[in-house]
Amino acid sequence: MEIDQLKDIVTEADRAEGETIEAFKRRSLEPYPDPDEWLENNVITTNIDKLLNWARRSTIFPVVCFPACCAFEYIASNASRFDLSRFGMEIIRASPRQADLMITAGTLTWKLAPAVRRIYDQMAEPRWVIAMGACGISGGIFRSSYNVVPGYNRVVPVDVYVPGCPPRPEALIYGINLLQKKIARMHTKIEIPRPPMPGRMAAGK
Amino acid sequence: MTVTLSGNDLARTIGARLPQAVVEANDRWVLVRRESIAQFANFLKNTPELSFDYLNYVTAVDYHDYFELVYQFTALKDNRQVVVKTRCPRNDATVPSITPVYRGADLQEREVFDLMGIKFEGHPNLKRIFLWEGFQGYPLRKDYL
Amino acid sequence: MLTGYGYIALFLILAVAFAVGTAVIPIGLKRLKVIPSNPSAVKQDIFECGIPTIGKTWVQFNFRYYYYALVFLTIDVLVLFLYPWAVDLRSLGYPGLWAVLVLIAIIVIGYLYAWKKKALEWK
Amino acid sequence: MTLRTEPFVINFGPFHPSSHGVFRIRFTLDGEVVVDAEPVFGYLHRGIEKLAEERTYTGVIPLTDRLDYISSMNNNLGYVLAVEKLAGITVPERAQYLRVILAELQRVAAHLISVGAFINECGAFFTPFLYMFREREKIVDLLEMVSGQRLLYNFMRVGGFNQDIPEEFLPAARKIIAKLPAHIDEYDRLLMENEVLLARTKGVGILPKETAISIGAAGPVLRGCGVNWDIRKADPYCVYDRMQFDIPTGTVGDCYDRYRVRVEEMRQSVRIVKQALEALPGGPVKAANVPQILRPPVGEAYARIEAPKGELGFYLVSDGGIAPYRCHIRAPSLINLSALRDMVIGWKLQDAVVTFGSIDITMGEVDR
Repeated sequence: MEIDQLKDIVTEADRAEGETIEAFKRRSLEPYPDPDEWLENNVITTNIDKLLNWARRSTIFPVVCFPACCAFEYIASNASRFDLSRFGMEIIRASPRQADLMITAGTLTWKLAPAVRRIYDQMAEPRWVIAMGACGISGGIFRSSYNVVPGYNRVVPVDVYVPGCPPRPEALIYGINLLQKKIARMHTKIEIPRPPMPGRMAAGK
Repeated sequence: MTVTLSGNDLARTIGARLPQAVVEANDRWVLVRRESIAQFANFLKNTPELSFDYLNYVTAVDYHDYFELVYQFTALKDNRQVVVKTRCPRNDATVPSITPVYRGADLQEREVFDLMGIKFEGHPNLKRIFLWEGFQGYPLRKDYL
Repeated sequence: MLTGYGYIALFLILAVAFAVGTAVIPIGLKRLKVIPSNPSAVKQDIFECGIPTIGKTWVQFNFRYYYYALVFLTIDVLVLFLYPWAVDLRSLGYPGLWAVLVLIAIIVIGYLYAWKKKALEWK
Repeated sequence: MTLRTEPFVINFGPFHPSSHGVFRIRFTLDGEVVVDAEPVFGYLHRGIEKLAEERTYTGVIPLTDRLDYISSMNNNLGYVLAVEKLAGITVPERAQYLRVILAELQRVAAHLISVGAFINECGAFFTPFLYMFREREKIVDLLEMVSGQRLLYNFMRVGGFNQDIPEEFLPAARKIIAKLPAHIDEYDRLLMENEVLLARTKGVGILPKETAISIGAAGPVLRGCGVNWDIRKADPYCVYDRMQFDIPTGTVGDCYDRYRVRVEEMRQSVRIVKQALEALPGGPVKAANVPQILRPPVGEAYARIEAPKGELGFYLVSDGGIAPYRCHIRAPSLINLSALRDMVIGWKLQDAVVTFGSIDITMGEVDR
């Protein structure tokens, strides 16, 4: 009894997935603007910021997002020869809860786009995205295909673009260094929560 | 060297049992009528002297006014192979499925259905394989832009 | 004589400070808005390889692994108790031995019961 | 009073550390035992067969790189052989020997990854994987010296190669080929009698011989069940008929047999490369009068090679134009995957993951 009950739950899930993909395709026609609001206002970074940015940029854990060929260039840069752990990227985290960075190693198709968006949403702030490879930047060699998303910035805001097909491990490491420079200039506004004064609280509301 | 069994003598051997199956035959492949492709495959696999037990691939080609399905079978023991073709008109593109005979054709026929739009009767689970449920159209057709 | 215990006290303070610190610091930073926190429906949802879950996940599933874990736990705790006895074996002498044998007997009775009830078979 | 248990559906989804790319299996589990395993494809479907119809015959070569992207020399070789068969071009001796050398080096590199990933799924967390990547870097250096690229080479052309190999390639290749068997033996001693690996893989995920043949499985999956079928021996292309090597086959068809077949194949590939390096003749590397824009005569051709995953075939139809009218790719990974259901149902989830790892697919080839 449960098995065929599950069968129609599964076909129902397939149909629902088809609709989310169609809706997603209609929604994402414009690329997301690249997040760089913290670069224009050349605000002074206080030493608290220096401490926070040093902590944030020194250990960035990437999430598993390996659709295609760039995955093996990424694994090669993680392996012992190009050793990404020199930059604090110790291991590839399988779940977005424990990751800060999404390296999009591979071609993005419309069927995968909602899953990538879901992974990005489930990552904890502050989070960053590196679009790796020509397919990540603009759909690359498959741009004219009916099923390829022309670039990850249609799905998630991208911080650093690493060109190449696949980019060499050194290029990826240079991209990560750029991201670390970008993080070093972040500024977090700290608000000291003032205890609510009894008199002024009513007026302030 | 893999010997390609010529279509003519394959037509002769099968012609005895399935008289009206073969439409056309030359030295490279055999063209079979659309309705009898399933029995043809069954004969290829089960007659002792033929025993083509390995299916290499199933694919379809869009020739504007008809679709052509290409099957290639191999007899592993004595290293012989044969190419079998069948055609179906563009408007009612349905072909009997050979999945009950060769289990390997399951995913490949689903792929032909998904990308070319040819339905296979008797296929256990004919659904889109690469594209999602609500996708309009069949991409590999020549008129799909 | 008491100085020996001074180090333990110091260690205790450090341990408590570390434990409380790691718990309090994130809450404090969150209060100070240093850690950005904007929860959303998708973020709270279950992560299952990037796809929403199918069907209900609160189902009754087979219990056999839990029996296995319980039996292991009892024998493990038994070994834990044997350890201090084994360290000071000679001075405890025979009375110590009888006490430990009583302890082992209790655990073995429980183990035999589980064995007879087929808790360890992997159905 | 027996407790009523309900099956539930779990997604072994696109983003999973051991899903070999973006492949998704919908497991229906009763506790830990797999009741049903339905593979879901299409997360990396880029429509390569449609794109191939828009490019010239030489323009399709970079597309074939991205099919099975850890053995891209073999993909180029398969496609190029199909075009040469279609256009009736004969390739000079030196180019054929070079093709055998590069294809076999690429096979060792691809098997290193597949064996490393397979053992990684048996629980050896990344140690053998990183050892094997160290060897792969040596081979990738060789291939980079020849083609300038690390992963997707786009090096073979219709009719041979565009430029010859650099002189320092041969001594470097001999040096590495001399060291490779020692490294492979080192892993073998580490893993062959390792009782954890034996416990996890021996007798797990058994594929009977008849099902394998009926499914049309190929490569290590087919040879693991004891079927002695290798395209390099059955239908030799390039100069494989002049090489002495034997085909390893398993007995039972379980995960351990497939692992043994892959390790043995690495040794045979090293043997082939050694023979090919000695017998490498001089002469041109490209067939004469191959036009820049190729227009093969009207017709069709099917050529196939023994890729690391199995029989990789290209079925080309030409209408006399500059672009292929139809280019179908026989992907061994996709067809091996139709064997997944009956190798996995009835086993526990952990064994299902190990069995899926032993089939060893690459998503670029499955979804095309």
